[in-house]
Amino acid sequence: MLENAHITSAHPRILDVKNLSTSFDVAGKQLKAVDNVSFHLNQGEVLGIVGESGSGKSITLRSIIGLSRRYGEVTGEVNWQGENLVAMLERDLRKVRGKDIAMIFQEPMSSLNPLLTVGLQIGENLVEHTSLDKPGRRRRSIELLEMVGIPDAENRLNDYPHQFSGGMRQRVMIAIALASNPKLLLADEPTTALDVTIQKQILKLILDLSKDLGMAVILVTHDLGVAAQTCDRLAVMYGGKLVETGATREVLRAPKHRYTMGLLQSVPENIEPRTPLFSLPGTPPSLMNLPLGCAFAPRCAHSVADCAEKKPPLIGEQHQVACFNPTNSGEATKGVA
Amino acid sequence: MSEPVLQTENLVLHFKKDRSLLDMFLAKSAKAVQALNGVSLALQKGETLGIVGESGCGKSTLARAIAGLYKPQSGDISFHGRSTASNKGAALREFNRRVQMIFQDPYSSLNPRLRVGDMLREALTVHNMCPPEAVGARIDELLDLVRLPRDAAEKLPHEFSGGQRQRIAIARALSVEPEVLIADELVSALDVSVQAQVVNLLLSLQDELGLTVLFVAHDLRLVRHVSHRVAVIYLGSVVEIGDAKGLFANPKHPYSQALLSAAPSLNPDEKGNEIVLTGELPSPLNIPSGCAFHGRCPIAQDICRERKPILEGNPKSGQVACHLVEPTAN
Amino acid sequence: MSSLSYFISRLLQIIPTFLIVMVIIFLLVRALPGDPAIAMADAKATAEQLEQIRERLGLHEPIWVQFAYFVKNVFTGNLGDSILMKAPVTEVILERLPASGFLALYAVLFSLLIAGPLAFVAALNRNGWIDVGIRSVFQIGLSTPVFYIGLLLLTFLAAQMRWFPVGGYGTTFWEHMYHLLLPALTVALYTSAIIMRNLRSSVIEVMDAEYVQFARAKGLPEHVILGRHILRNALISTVTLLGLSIGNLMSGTLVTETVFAVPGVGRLMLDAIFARDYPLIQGLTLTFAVLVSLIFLLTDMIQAMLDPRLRVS
Amino acid sequence: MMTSSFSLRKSQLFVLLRPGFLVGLAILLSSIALALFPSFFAPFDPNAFNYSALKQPPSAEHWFGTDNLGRDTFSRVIWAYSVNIQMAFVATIFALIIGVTVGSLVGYYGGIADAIFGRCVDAIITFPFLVLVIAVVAVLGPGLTNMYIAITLVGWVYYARLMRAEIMGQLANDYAAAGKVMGYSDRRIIFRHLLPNAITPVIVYWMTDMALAILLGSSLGYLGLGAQPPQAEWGVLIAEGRNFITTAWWLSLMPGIAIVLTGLGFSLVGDGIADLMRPRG
Amino acid sequence: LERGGSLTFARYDDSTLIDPIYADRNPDIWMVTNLYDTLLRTEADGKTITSGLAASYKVAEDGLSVELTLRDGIKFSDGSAIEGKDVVFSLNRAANPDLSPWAGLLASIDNVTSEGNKVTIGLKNSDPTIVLMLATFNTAIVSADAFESAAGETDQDKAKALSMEGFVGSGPFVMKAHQRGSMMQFAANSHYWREGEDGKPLPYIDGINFLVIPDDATRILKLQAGEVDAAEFIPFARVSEMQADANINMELFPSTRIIYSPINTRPERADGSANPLSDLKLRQALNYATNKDALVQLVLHGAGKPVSSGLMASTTQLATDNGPIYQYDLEKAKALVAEAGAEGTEITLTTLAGSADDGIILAALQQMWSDIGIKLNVEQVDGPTRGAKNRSGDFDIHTYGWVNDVNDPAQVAGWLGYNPTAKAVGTGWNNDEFNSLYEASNTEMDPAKRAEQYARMQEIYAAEAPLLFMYETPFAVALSQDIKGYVQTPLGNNEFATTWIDR
Ligand SMILES: Nc1ncnc2c1ncn2[C@@H]1O[C@H](COP(=O)(O)OP(=O)(O)OP(=O)(O)O)[C@@H](O)[C@H]1O
Ligand SMILES: Nc1ncnc2c1ncn2[C@@H]1O[C@H](COP(=O)(O)OP(=O)(O)OP(=O)(O)O)[C@@H](O)[C@H]1O
Ligand SMILES: [Mg+2]
Ligand SMILES: [Mg+2]
Repeated sequence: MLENAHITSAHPRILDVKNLSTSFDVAGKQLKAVDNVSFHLNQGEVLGIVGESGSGKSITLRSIIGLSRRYGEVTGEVNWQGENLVAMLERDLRKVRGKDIAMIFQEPMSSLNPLLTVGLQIGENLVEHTSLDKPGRRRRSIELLEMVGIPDAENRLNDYPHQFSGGMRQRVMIAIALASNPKLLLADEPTTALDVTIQKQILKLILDLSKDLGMAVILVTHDLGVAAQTCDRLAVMYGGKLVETGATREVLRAPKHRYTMGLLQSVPENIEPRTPLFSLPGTPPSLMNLPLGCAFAPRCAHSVADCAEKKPPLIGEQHQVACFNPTNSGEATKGVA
Repeated sequence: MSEPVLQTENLVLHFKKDRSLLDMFLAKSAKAVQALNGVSLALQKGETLGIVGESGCGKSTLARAIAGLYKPQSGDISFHGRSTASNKGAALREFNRRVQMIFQDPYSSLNPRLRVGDMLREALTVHNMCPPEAVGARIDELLDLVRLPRDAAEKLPHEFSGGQRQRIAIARALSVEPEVLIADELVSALDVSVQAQVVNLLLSLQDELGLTVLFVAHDLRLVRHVSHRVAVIYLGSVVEIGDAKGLFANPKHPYSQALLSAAPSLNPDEKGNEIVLTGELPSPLNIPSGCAFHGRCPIAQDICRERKPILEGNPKSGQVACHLVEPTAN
Repeated sequence: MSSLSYFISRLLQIIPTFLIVMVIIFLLVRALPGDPAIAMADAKATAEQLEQIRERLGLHEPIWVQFAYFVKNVFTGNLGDSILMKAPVTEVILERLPASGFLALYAVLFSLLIAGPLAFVAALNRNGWIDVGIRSVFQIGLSTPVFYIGLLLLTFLAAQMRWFPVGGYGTTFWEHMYHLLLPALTVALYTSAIIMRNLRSSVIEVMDAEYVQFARAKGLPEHVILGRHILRNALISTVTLLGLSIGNLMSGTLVTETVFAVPGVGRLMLDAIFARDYPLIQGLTLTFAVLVSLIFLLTDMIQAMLDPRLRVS
Repeated sequence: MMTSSFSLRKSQLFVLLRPGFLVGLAILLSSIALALFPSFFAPFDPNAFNYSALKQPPSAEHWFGTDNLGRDTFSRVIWAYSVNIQMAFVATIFALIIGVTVGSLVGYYGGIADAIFGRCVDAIITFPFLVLVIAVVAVLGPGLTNMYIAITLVGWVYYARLMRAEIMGQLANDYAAAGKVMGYSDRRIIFRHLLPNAITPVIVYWMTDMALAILLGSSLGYLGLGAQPPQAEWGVLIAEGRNFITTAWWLSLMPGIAIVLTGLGFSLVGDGIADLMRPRG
Repeated sequence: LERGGSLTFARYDDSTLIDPIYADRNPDIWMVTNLYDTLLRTEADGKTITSGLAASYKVAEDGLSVELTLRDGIKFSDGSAIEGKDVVFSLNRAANPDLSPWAGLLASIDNVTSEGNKVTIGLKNSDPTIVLMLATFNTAIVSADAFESAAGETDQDKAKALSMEGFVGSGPFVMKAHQRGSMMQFAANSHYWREGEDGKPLPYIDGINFLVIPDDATRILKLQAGEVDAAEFIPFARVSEMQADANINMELFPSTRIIYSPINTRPERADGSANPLSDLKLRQALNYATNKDALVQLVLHGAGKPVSSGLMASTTQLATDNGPIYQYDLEKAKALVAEAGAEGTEITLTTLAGSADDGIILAALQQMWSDIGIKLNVEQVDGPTRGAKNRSGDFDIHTYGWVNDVNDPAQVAGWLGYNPTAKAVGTGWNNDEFNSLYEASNTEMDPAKRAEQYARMQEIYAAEAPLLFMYETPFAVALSQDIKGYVQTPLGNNEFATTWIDR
């Protein structure tokens, strides 16, 4: 609590997302991938978004910098330094993208253009967003690659993505994202494809930059361990909606939403080996036909009358939850020693 | 100790890369991905052996080689003491029936155009697992066993969730009443809560049917939870093997230590005690001489560069392949 | 080094292909019914004359001896004399090759000029009425016989409007350009339809690729995204297709050359087959095989130039 | 058999209702009807000369006019449907069957067979398709049957190539490996498991190929190697009519329209099938 | 009459090698006399002999030698004089069976000698055709010196080399350029001896551009677009359209071309089964049941006529006019079929694939013959196959065409009726009387007797009906209105010497 309060007051708020919704037209039907999501972010803060696959995490990030509007309809506000990105023209958005707000994509293997050298792909960012001359851009590119820990960076500028391993590609992408010293980094599962030892290196790098340069980060992951180790605050998504937000420690130690709690309980930690694990019943809902009320209600053992009819609003101060019947602090929780 | 159900001895498996005509003219030898470099393991009846290691270290290759999908260059796999290398035709099919495998990606291992019922019926009839008139009942029974609704028989794979698909794969594997189940990353494609369902199912089935399980995964928490014993693999070689509890509590090999410490804790306050490995993962096309890990090892010495360490120690409590640590049992 | 060795190993691959080609040609030509001697001597020759001709052609030898001669001759560059043309096959082919080559290149150029921009327009308006319109028009080009299109163009644009010459080839470069415009257009209507379809779908595929989205996320201007990120990637499969359809292009020129009176190898091929001109058929098919192999090689090289992933050996 | 039935998701069925697909289907079905019962639709005997009505322009009696021998063009175009639709199917169906079988086997087993196959394919696609077909027709003698044989002999390669690639793509999915692990025979795995999954693009290609076969047949007709006069065939009709392109335009235009329409039908249906099959659940 | 200007002529096929003895395809043969002149010439009717390079000729009483006197001051195109040695060289070359495919036509020649401007041809036996042969392309005169100095080993190589560069000829034109398959250029030979109506040497025009345009429709379009001045081989279907065009002069030159169908008369078919067509009555019935006028209408659109001699076109020397033979008579046909007991017989017509004419003939014959209860099947083959089938007798009936190459009927009679050479055009028909008449006529020096022999041969041939007799066709050439004086002879020779352009 105290630590978060400190961050909030010491660092100005730089991003304010209000009622962000994104829906796609799939086979004539509306698919609401992001549903009325609101959150904010301060300078230098790391916000984690966790949730099951398909819950809308990536689309949320893409909607923030206007990449979703080509494919679907985006409504709501994304306030960035006094301007609403959702309403901004593509032409103006281009100046924000890549410069102030950078993004790392989920798929390191397919997010780099296979036909262009790594040097060029970093360089084209610098051409667009800096006033560096050619040698200057080259120097900066080398510096960036070194920063993300690519050995022998100078000689690798002319290499193509396929000549790098998955982990190195991920790092190249981070280097590109960091090229113009963004104020906000949207990192979409930067480590899923990697094994644990390399994952560790990458997360450390992002955290260091955030602390050193005051860069704000939204880190999407579905690994609770990663979230625990990296994020200041945590937001939990389910069925396109935010169901819980709060300081990481609070959320993990005393989850309020039944879904968050279920997630934590499923992790085989602090449990006798070869004994049954806790498992949420049912399956995640299809975004195509969400239930009328709370999307989690069909799987929830503690649903109340309202749950089936009304969508619970996200309420609370620092630790918010969207639930008509949240866990009370007396209920036994698990997950964190 | 009783005779192991399944045993591998010094398995070596290299994937040869295609040689171009030019290379042939220049008499260049083909490059090879050295996926397995002498793996020896033994599975006892009813036991779960966990296999962990980084992505690309050869876990799936090992699993597939055991299931007979790949032919090892050397080494031997024996089932109930009989080598499987010479299996052909009916014998091979019979071996395959008794040693079943479940694949890393549940969806891709199911024929997308085959209804679940037909899939199971095919398995039952090809191997004459039960009289034709009993097939229907047996299908229902299998669906019950993996806790799928009976109407699942009428559906196609894409109509199921990931966890359900994995259960279909399990049902199919169980339909032929195998003795050994090779589970290659059974749950890594699944969400946490679905993971839990499938793991629970596996545990209960194993108890009910007395299955022997090879559990391949890279989620360390999961492996610790389900395995009796665990083997750690690095670049196609077993570097440490031992009792699950002991190995997790006190890993001996520097690589095991790094791997275990890298698993992020759920406790935000537990930070900073990990061993950070330096250097890049060597390419499996070009495995370093001596101990393959020496380039990244924080305690490497000259000897590590020169000689490849072998697994030493008591097979019961734990073995480790490192020049610098004592394989003393704990 | 790596692209050189790639080139060499691709070149080596042609050898076995070429051997098979030779066997096919040899057998096919021998299998043609009708006696080349009869074809050669016309109906009026006497039996002795025919025997004489057969001897001259080496047709009295056993088949494997003929094949051995054939292989030997191919490698010594001696393809014999054309029965029809009464001249060395190599000479005849070399005379006719430029017109066909000119026509084929011209047609490819046309196809690209027509198909390229329209494919982009169609892809960017996917399933809109512009897209449907463009695709329908190309569909007509795709399903109309080449000789019919050619004849329509000739009748209306050349004979009636007198905008273009009625067939022929001309002597200077600019005359070639002028004379071959309609034939090239005729062939291009067909090939561009194929290229358009392919390019359109690759553009659509590439347009939504993660790396294009990532390029957008970098804040790059649209023309950089279209030109550098989308076009290049979409071209890769189109280049392959272009290489593969060279054979079909040649088929198209075969009929087109007849309609437009272009003195090319396509027409020569027809004449040769109808006249059972063994040496000429052999020479022509071999030439085709070499040319097409070289074109495959070329498209492979272009592809390797475009796609670095193909360059590693 | 159940394994080869296309399983559609309900959400995919809307593709069927797309106007393009519907139009294509309508064209194809009516073409087939015309091909099967030409005598029912054609008002005149397609081969009956009528010296008193040579080269008559379209009229109420002769919808598409008459030709230089006084034959009714409309009836000839209708009768040509049987030949041309037959051409589309027969010229391609055996290529499809052979190609699919060879492609499946080669794609599945790989190795030497694959290497030999690869070289053969290279060698065959090195020839211009038409040239090869012409040569084969020349060997076998002109006429429809031999034309079908020729197109099949050359055309199966394209199917086999496609099928091989598809099978190899399907092999990346583990269900084939799963079949092996289940102890199934190779034949079962290839033909019951892989083939139904791999065949969709081949079917789509088939649709295009049928349209191309009509075109090819017409070109061969023009060169005198396909259908033979007086048999009505669109290519032959156009070739016959090209002498009268200015004086009796209907002679070549009407069969031309028939070719374009049918080609359009095939490709629209092909596109529809492709759309139908693309988004896999 | 005007001089000057050049003509552009669209041809259906290109020449390969225009040389008197190597020309063996029509596009070659028909061009020879434009480049090489002959000792004697025929008038435009193709029958009357006049002087050529030789001012006069005389056949010896015993018929065993011919003496010719060369014209004074005649020159080759390079300006060198045409002398006796050139004639000796040319005739020896033409009669040499090792060189010339046409040597058989000159088999009677024993020796050729020259002295001054006199040339004597010694014969082994009397030969009524020899004078006509001297007016035929294969005896055209080439320059002995030019051949001697031409590059190349063999005579054929030299001929090729000559036609490519440094062309030397004796005809009204010289070869200027030749791009195989597309274009050929002739220029006027300024040393040519013949004079035009204006008293100056021929030809009137400065040169000819030949363009090769194989597609009929394109050739016509080219003419209509004004890009060429003339187009040959106009499809008969379009003759009336051309005739209606005010800018176009549609010429139908009489020709020796006949279209006929050999009937297999052997007692057995190639497969060993009995051949119903060996019965003369059935052959006659088929001929009566065929309405040739209708065929002329359908195939030629009226631009032709039914054959009147059976053995040759009416334009051929010694052709007799037997009137329309086997005029359409259904009743007679039916009666003959009944006599032969051939109702319901199935016959196969072998047609040339892709030939529209054959298609029409087939359709028409099917209809016509169904009236007499004969079922006509069809078998389609390509040219070479048809040739092979004809030679081996593996056919019932098929279609063929013929154009005379030489001015004498012996060639066509030998081809169509004389069994020992070509089995009477493959029909297997063998008539002793015909054969001996033919042999006798080949040495018969009395023109009247010879004409009698030929009249009898034609009579026999028509009565025996080894053919389905069909029709003769003209050569259809469309010219623009300002082209005058162009002639295509009945043999097909394109004559440009007297062509002029009305500018
Ligand atoms: N362009 C699109 N058109 C239609 N639906 C889309 C599109 N992009 C995404 N979706 C759908 O939106 C939903 C949310 O997707 P999103 O990628 O945000 O999930 P996620 O939470 O990032 O999942 P993961 O953990 O698997 O990455 C999914 O159901 C997806 O199928
Ligand atoms: N069929 C194959 N051909 C060539 N190389 C292969 C093949 N299969 C695997 N490999 C290579 O062998 C090595 C071991 O692969 P394997 O799939 O066994 O790894 P893994 O441990 O299962 O990894 P992951 O955790 O990512 O599943 C890798 O370098 C891989 O690229
Ligand atoms: Mg995502
Ligand atoms: Mg694996």
